[in-house]
Amino acid sequence: MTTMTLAKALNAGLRKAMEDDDKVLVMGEDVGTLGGVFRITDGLQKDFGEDRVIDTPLAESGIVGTAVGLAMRGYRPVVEIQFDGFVYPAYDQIVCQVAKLHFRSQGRVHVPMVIRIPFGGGIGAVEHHSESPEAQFVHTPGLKVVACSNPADAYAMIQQAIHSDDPVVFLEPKRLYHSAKADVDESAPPAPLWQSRVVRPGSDVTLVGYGPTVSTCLDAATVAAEEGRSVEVIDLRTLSPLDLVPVQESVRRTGRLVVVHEAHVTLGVGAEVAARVTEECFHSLEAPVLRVGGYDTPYPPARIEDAFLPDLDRVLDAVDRTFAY
Amino acid sequence: MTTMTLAKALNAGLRKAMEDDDKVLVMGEDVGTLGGVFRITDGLQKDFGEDRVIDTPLAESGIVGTAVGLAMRGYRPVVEIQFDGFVYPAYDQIVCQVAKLHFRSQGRVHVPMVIRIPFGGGIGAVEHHSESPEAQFVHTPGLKVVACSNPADAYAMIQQAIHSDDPVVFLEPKRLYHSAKADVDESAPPAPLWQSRVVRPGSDVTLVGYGPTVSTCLDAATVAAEEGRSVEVIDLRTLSPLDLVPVQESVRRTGRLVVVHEAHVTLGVGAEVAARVTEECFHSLEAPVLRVGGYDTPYPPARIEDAFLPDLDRVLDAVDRTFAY
Amino acid sequence: MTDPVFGPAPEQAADPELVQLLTPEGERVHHPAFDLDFSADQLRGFYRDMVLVRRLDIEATALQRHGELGLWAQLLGQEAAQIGAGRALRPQDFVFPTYREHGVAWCRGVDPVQLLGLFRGVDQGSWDPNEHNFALYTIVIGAQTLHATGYAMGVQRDGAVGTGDPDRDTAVVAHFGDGASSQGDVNEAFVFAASYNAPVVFFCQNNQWAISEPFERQSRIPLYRRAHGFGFPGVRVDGNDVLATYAVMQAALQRAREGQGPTFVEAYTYRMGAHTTTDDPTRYRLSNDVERWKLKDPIARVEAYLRRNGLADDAFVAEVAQEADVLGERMRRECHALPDPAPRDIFSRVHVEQTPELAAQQAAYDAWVASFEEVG
Amino acid sequence: MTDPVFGPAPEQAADPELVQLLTPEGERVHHPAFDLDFSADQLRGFYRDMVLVRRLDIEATALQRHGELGLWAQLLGQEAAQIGAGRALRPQDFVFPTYREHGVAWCRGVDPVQLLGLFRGVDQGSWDPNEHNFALYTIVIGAQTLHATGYAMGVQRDGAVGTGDPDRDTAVVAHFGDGASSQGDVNEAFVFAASYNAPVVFFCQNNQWAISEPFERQSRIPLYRRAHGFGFPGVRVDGNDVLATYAVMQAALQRAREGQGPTFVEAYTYRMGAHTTTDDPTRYRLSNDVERWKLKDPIARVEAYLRRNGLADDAFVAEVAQEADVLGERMRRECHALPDPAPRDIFSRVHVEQTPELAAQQAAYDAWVASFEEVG
Ligand SMILES: Cc1ncc(C[n+]2csc(CCOP(=O)(O)OP(=O)(O)O)c2C)c(N)n1
Ligand SMILES: Cc1ncc(C[n+]2csc(CCOP(=O)(O)OP(=O)(O)O)c2C)c(N)n1
Ligand SMILES: [Mg+2]
Ligand SMILES: [Mg+2]
Repeated sequence: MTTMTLAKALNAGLRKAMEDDDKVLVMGEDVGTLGGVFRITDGLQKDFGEDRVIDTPLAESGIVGTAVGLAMRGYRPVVEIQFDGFVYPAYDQIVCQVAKLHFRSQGRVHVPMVIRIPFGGGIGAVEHHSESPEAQFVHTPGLKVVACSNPADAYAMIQQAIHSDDPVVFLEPKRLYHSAKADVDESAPPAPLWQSRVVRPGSDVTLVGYGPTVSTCLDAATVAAEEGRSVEVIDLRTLSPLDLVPVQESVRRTGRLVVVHEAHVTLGVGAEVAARVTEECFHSLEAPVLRVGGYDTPYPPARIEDAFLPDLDRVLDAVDRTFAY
Repeated sequence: MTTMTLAKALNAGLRKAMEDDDKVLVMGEDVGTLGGVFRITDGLQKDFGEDRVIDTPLAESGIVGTAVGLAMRGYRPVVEIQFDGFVYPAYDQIVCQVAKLHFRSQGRVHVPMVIRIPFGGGIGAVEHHSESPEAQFVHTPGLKVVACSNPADAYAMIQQAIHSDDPVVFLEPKRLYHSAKADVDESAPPAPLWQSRVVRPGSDVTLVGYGPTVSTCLDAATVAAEEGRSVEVIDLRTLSPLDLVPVQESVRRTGRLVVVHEAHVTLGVGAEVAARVTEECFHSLEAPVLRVGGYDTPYPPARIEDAFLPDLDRVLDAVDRTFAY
Repeated sequence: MTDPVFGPAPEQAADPELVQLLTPEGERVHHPAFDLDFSADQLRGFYRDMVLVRRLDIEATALQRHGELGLWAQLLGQEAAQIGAGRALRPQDFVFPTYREHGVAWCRGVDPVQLLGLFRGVDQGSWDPNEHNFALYTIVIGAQTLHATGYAMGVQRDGAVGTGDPDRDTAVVAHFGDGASSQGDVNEAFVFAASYNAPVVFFCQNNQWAISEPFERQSRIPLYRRAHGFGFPGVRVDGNDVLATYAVMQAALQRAREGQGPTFVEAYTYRMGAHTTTDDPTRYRLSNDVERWKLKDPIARVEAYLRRNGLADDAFVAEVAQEADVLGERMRRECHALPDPAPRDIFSRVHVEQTPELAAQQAAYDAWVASFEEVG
Repeated sequence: MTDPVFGPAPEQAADPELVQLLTPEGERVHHPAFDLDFSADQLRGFYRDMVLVRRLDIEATALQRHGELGLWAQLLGQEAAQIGAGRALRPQDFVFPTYREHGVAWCRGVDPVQLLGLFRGVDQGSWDPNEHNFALYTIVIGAQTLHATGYAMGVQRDGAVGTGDPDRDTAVVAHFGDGASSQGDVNEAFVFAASYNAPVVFFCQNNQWAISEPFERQSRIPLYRRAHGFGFPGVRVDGNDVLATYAVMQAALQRAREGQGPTFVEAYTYRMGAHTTTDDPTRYRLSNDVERWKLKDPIARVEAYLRRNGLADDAFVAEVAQEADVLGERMRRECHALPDPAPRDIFSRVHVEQTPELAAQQAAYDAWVASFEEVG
């Protein structure tokens, strides 16, 4: 049992995966000597060498595209995209190549790679450094997409993602890198990667988040409890496949559901959760599924990002509104 | 009044827009001498010259990126992406530059450009030639996204899109280019661009489509009518902004809604329609909103694309299922 | 940067040098840097390869005309470039093709019938890339050049370069066209290959056209010089000369295997056919040009050389023609017999580990199909 | 391809030639192709510009340390490159910067305080690009090089090249860094610029670092040679020499304005500070290197030259220093006063024509804010 920040947990998980399998490579901009701009790969190049921790030229399509080739040669590349907003130059390689190679080859080609993306806002950054691009990957068949929300999950999930024979987009809530600290039991058997999880049980309304919004949901549950409302909170963890089994089970009890993410509301993951849960639990719902997310505007300047991001008040307001139907 | 295919209507609309405003440029791969692989720009270079109808190097990011610069210099570039599956190399320019420049500049910079994308399947093509990438653009604030479904709309909408001071992603149902034929009244006042439209009134259930699926919905309505079911069909036309006013008005009457598109179901536009309509019409809905779309697999080989694409049977089945609740 | 074989990068202003070993008239010429002795068997082999590959191409084109294929991308005119490049490979080398490398596929032992699936619409590539060391065709222009570079970086990590063991040292080939040279991905591949000195050969078939766009739209200087801007050698070879292409590729592949890094080879050739069977080149190019290039036919010059030097006679030529007939007949027969895929299989091929979502979609699909069977 | 001024592309094997007009010691040297006579006023102007711009940079760095800015990208060490490039512009020229071109912004008349907004988080660029012919900063590496090329294509279409009218003929500048040279977009910009012979100058400040990655990771040959691979001239200039940078840029801009097409100018310089204020360069580079580059300081050499030649005295230097103090004081004061944007405005800035959806989100936002006011 070690106390770790989320950043440190990812670092430890990466290290463990590299120790366990010498086919695991880390690559990206500044991941070597510098240890990444967030220090997630700190010390790895020193210990595993330049061949396994690869500082790349400044070109995201090049990074992902060469990682595809490395994967075809039997390696397991773990690619770091420096910030969410810089994944787009690699979009073609991710969506048309990484996602499709297994399918196109009738299962003959495996592309076991992990694309790590620090995502989300709330760190006072300049533009393009606070994006939430996950919906687009969830919409793309052939990719798996997960998001961690706490150090213990981060430690286990990064290893599980690396171990997966399928390509995984791995979302890291950058806002929590250094603020989220927790005891991590490195020897505990990890929860299955492809499952969401109830993180706080409740009976009146269901709140669903992932990545950075899980803690917002938990805070909301605490406040709501003071007002006598019992809120169940679910951490989706996996966005593709989208595990809605616990959500549906919960909604059948509570009849009310609010989904929270930082991505823009329109066609954010909440849209899919709402559509599916409504289809599955139509007669259980007392109110429509409500969504709290970033507005449908570009991410605003940092001084007003708090107004843009879903916060405690907006989540609680949505909870209230589900009781107004 | 002229009888035109959808392809010819687009060609005529482009020609008209170029005649009306000499700042309008057409650019893309093979749009000049060849007139585009679908001949949508046929004859334009001959009549407007190489400076206004620009054959570009083979690089989509380059095409869109230089179009941004041309727009900043006061031009109105109409960019052709040769096939849906080749828009991804330009994704960064579209999502991070085209979509954001107006916002970033506090309204000072205008990027009046149109990105034409032949989209959808059903033409027996090889891979990457039958994609439906619209959801990703709808999820991106700053872009407007429209889809035409018939020659008259095509003729009017392309001109309206070019006339818009905002960037517009213009989706063309390539399957209908040469098969959809209709009388086009070039002098008729066009319907507003940013509105969806009831194309067949009905009272029992609402069917929503856009682009290539509108005709599927109309066919379904005809068959359903024979079975005594009155189906209202709505052509969305505009996906961003998403005009759901006629849909909600319809659903309040019918209580049942099915959305049909070729894009993958998960986080396709149908998810947003379902989430919003459920929120707005919660107490009117007799059944959950159902979605019929491409499965969540990569687009399959052409020989089995008919099984992948939403067809009459699947739409009718979904209609039936809405009556089972 | 000066290379013992490729020499220093030519001056930008100088005329492009075209490496040639066999003239269009079938005369053997010599080149100071790229010269090889070819055995009679080798020469006859090249002839046979090219004739068979041309037949493969003609046959597939005909199959498309008869509605058996949805599309076909012809290689007509590019036989020498592809056979020269393909025959210079060692078994352990790995190739990343575009959609037009039927001749290279042939050299890699991919059955011609297997090439038809993608174009017939029954699959998206039916051979096992690892069995043939030949990746699937890539349609998104340029994407495969990065895969090749990454694969070559893997080869380096495996210690399979510069060991001196001819069965171990491995080169990787990235195929692409003149049009593709404009794509960001291709130029990023140059950056990565140069930065890591990866054992990859960039083999560009400059067939003068990217659909309707002439080569000049993509570059105002000869393409092989692009490499000089990235710090590695580039050379232009007569792509209609199978001997020269073979010789240059052999040298370039050997450089890669020895750990000397990337090379750019521009095979200067001509797309004699349409871009694909849906294209109509009369809209954008002069038949005169095509006629001029006919005089440089890759097969005719080898046949002329073989005959003139008594290395082949009518009997040999007839024998190869006969072999081509057999191949053509088999392609027709087996193409018709290619089975459609089972729609239900698409759900289980998306991932190595199927997701519950797709399992559910598969089950729903099965039930849907069964519902018709019940009715029917 | 041979250019009267830039000459033919240098041999790949040759040593890179560094254009220099003023040595680090402040001695005036001459160059056969790029030489100019500078007036005393011009030289003093360069000095003043560089001192003020350095002060601007130091002040902004301090503002960041005091929590007034979220981030700052320092230009320290790159003053000569930016002032040389900026002062060579004519009013009608148009510039596409990265995020570090504070010196160029200065030359374009953008108020230093306006540069702070992006880094303070109150806006994403506050100046009017069309007022200053200076686009907004671009953070996504390389994207602006395509915008610059497209803008230059627009200039061509406007007939604003090669007319001989000095107030009409227009050049466009694309700024980028050594790291950016690896991006697909930048190389596509080279392709388009060459293909259309667009009036654009690619001005690369090779400051040796892309965050922690040394220049050698991006290219194994001098960067200016990249242009030769695309068929247009490239030249390396001492980026710490304001005279040389000015002279080379003037020539390159003039080429563009005259319709002779694109040029690549590599300003060889050094990032003396951290990448940004959040970076810690001690983790990846030797302080020795930094010390060596200190000897090449861009300002010191101009001051030495001015003093040695009696073109400036203590009074002049003090006067400029005083001006810098005033600037610094004003920046501090006005930075504090920069207002936060109104959240409700984000909904009306997304499009020229607001959508009903955003109007509704704006109304809901207003109601939400009002609900707190009622409560409070
Ligand atoms: C990214 C992308 N854009 C556009 C296309 C459409 N397209 C297919 S082939 C082709 C021309 C390719 O020219 P070249 O690279 O010279 O290869 P060739 O066909 O001549 O062998 C184009 C534009 C594509 N397949 N991928
Ligand atoms: C597409 C993209 N990828 C990554 C980044 C993160 N990033 C910001 S600056 C930088 C290094 C840029 O180096 P260079 O081009 O040499 O310019 P310099 O900062 O030295 O001026 C990186 C990697 C980015 N802004 N955009
Ligand atoms: Mg070609
Ligand atoms: Mg740099």
